[in-house]
Amino acid sequence: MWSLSNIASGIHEWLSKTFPSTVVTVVEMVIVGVCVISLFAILGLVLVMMERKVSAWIQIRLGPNRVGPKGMFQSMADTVKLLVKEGMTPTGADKFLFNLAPYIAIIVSMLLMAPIAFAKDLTMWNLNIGVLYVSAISSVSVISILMAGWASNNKYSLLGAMRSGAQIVSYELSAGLSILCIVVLVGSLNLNDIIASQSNGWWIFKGHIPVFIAFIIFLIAATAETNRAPFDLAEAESELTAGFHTEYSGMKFALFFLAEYVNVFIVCAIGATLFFGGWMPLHIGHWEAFNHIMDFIPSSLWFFGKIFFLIFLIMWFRWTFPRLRIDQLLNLEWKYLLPISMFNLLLVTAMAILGWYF
Amino acid sequence: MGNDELKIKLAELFPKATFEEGAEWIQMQIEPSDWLPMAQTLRQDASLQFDYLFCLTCVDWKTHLTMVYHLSSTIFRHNIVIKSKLNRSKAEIESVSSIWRTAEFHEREVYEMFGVHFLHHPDLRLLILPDGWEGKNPLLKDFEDPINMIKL
Amino acid sequence: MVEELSRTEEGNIIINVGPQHPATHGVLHLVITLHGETIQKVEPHLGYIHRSIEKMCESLTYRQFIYVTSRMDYLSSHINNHACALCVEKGMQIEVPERAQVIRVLMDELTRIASHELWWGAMAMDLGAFTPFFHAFREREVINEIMEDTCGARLTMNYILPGGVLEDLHPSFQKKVKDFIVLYKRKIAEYDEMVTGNIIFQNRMKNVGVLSAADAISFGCSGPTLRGSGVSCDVRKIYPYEIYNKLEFNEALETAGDSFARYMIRIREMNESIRIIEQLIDNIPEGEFQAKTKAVLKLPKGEFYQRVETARGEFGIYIVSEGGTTPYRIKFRSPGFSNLSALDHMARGGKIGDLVAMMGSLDLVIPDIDR
Amino acid sequence: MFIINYIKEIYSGLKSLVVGLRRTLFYFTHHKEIITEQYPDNRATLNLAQRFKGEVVMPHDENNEHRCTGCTACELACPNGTIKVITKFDLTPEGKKKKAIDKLVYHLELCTMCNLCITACPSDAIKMAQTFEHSVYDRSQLTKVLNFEGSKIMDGVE
Repeated sequence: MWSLSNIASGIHEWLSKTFPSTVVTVVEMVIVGVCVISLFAILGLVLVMMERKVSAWIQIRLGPNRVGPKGMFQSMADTVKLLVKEGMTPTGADKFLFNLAPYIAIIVSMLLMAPIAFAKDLTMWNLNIGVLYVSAISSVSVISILMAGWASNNKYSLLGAMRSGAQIVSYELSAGLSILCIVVLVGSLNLNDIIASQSNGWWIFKGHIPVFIAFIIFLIAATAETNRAPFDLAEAESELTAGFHTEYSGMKFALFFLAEYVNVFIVCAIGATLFFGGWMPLHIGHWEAFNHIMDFIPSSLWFFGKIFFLIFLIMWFRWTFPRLRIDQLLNLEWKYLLPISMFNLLLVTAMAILGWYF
Repeated sequence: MGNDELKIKLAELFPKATFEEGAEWIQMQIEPSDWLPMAQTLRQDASLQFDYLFCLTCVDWKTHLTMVYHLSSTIFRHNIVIKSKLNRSKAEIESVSSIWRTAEFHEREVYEMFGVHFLHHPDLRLLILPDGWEGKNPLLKDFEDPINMIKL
Repeated sequence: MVEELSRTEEGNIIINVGPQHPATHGVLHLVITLHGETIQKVEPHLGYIHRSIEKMCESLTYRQFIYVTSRMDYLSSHINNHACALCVEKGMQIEVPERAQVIRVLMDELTRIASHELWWGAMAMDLGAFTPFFHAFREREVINEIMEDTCGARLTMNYILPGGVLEDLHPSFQKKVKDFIVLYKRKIAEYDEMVTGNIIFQNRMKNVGVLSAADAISFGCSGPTLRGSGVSCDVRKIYPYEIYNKLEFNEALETAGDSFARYMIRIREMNESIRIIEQLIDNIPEGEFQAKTKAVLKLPKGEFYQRVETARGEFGIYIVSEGGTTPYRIKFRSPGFSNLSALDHMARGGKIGDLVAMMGSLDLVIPDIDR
Repeated sequence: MFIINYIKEIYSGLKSLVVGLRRTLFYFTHHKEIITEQYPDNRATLNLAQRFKGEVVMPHDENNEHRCTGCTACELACPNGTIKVITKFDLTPEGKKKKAIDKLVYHLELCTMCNLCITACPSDAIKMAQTFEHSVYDRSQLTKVLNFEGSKIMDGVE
């Protein structure tokens, strides 16, 4: 059957036959790099468009509808605008850090792409500690925000960066704990193993209420970690004008913007992998016929469908809720999410030991 | 308290004040030097309780300035108008911002618009006019600004 | 601000909020002193949109100066105009026909609803929820269309003359207002769903910017700000003008004195305005819509004060007349100016996010403050 | 007791959030509620209110005649000096001198659409038009002469 893994192995075989092994590795790396970068670009365009349409429909507007059919090329036009804009560095700013920060943001989100299984047998890096890797790398993103806020020499930026630091560090805890729930159930940190364990049903269905609670907590923590409303205190438009990226313009701003959307994509990909079975089609117990039909839908479609559903949830939150205050944000984490997720982890552990899941 | 009763009461309390006739509310004319103790009495007297200073302004009569205070009571709902003539060349009056805190802003506005100096005001600076404003106070009748003012 | 000035000795930092800032809804400039995120001091700097309307009015006749006042509190421009017309009528003792009075009150209440709708959307937007802003504009648009039909303009209506109103009601007025009432009652429930009941919103608003009754009175606050602290101060009730003493409506009162109390007052005020409109819309008396006035209006020598209840609070106009065709001196007592003076007192000890919620709940309109 | 309150708090909080989410989902799925007007495209179907105050115009009939006598009532009524009436003296057929307008200059950029000139006009010579697309590239283009070239006063208007 035609599949992505066949294409990949075909290319690999052809390359190994014609070139020495070093060249093969280099060429393959270049191919992967190009693929990731083009995925980035496409994701940026699609997600910006999606955000604009979702917000427009919720706000009883039409949204972009002028550039191209139904406004499909609006985000292209925006990209061109951002590219030709002057990238300014304010006087008094720490020039090196100021220019470095957006690249760190984008590099972090690129690194996060590595262990994700996009389709059946399509992983850039089949890492046996995939979950640990993701939660470790994602906390690096706070450095870029702190760097941007500090280097801008702007008090709004600094405040935004400080808020973001406190926020990301604390929400990592509950995100980690809710991820642990699944790890406990599966017994592996490898994302591919986690997906394989869901071949007879997704964890969100198999795991009863505790996994559902873990999913809700993961969703909240993921929203907070990506600095999306209602947790967008680092940007907080009505309070800090634009928070840590107040002074950024042009392409450097675009990189932050892109990094935000790619981060959203990645946390949703992780969420889909952990709770919704990654690329695994919807399988229900022993209904062989039903499961067989579901298998006909390509695995990458399943995966992207789940991701975009989760992204829609996060966008839906953004356009419905007001923003929290900084102390309430920390209260929510330390007084509500953390105790609940710890207790929940206990429940899940008990469940895993006793085998009370399908 | 009706206007008449109020007037009797006020005349009793402030024998030096003179009353003007023919207006909707009682209008009391006082000396600027009497103003601060009088304001305290107006605010604190149990049957007066003028706790709401809703309008504080100044009128330039070319020969003199008149401070106008509109006071009202949120308990008894009676209103009075206090007026005080100020010397145009040396306009000074005690600040009442310690009694009615809203006066702080209103007095700053009058200070920059009319040049009235409020003694013992906590923070008498320009509020509306740009920092470093030089020249006459804009709401005085002899203020001229040939650039920005359009005469029709 | 120069680097040396931006840092105080205690390690506090000074931040300029405004004159261009998303939360100030105009050109308000606040210099706030922060300790970490906690506000130590708020110092308003005004004057960015000061046009000296008071001075301008001294050279305009009593018919002309009314139109300048629309530009102060542009969201309740009709009520401002109303105050001016009332003051001139009081001075000249013009008897306004009953139909004109009813029309004016109807328009006042519609303006009040429109103003509160905009405030509601802006309030939610200040707190980070963008959607309500657009939803509020949907209802406000209906009112604007009603205004456009009758007055010929949407924001600065210029509909009032001393002695009555400019034109009679448009034939479609009654039907459109009734349609609006039906629409409004359906949509107000959605407002509660989206914003009022929301736990995040309530936490952001409750116990934020608490103003005790004594402080609120001392700061000369008025309107929803004073009523939120539990002091009855509705000019329509206490010093009734036009036909308000014949109407049945409640004065919205809350006792908490925080931002949420002020929010609830405005929401309830909208409902009361709808009640007033419902009472009047079927009972508009027939007759003249304008009293006969002289071609040249001359106020007798003296001083006249008139106050009305705008959407933001008590708006007062003080005219000193020398008997001529133009006023000798005019003073506008704008509600926003006094309400703003309480901001420093309220904001101390709060967070930056609280400042935004407080400014939203004060419903500041900057041209009204600067005049 | 503490635990029960804690759970109740979480439940009521989540419920309020879900209520809000349901409302926004309703609007997300019901595109009939969209109220956007695509302005420059809907020019043909645009309905302006009859009384909309867009600019002051002077109606002329088919003989290029208007009703303005040049009495300057509008000029006096205007709060911002928007209207300037420039008069001249015409010779009537009887040989008398008669005052008439040479130009009625209207500064649209100063106008606040207060309608006072219209109410002041004794002969209904001017009225408000419903046009509203007034933007031009040069401020001087906003200064208009309301009476047409070579127009006369209508017979019978005093």
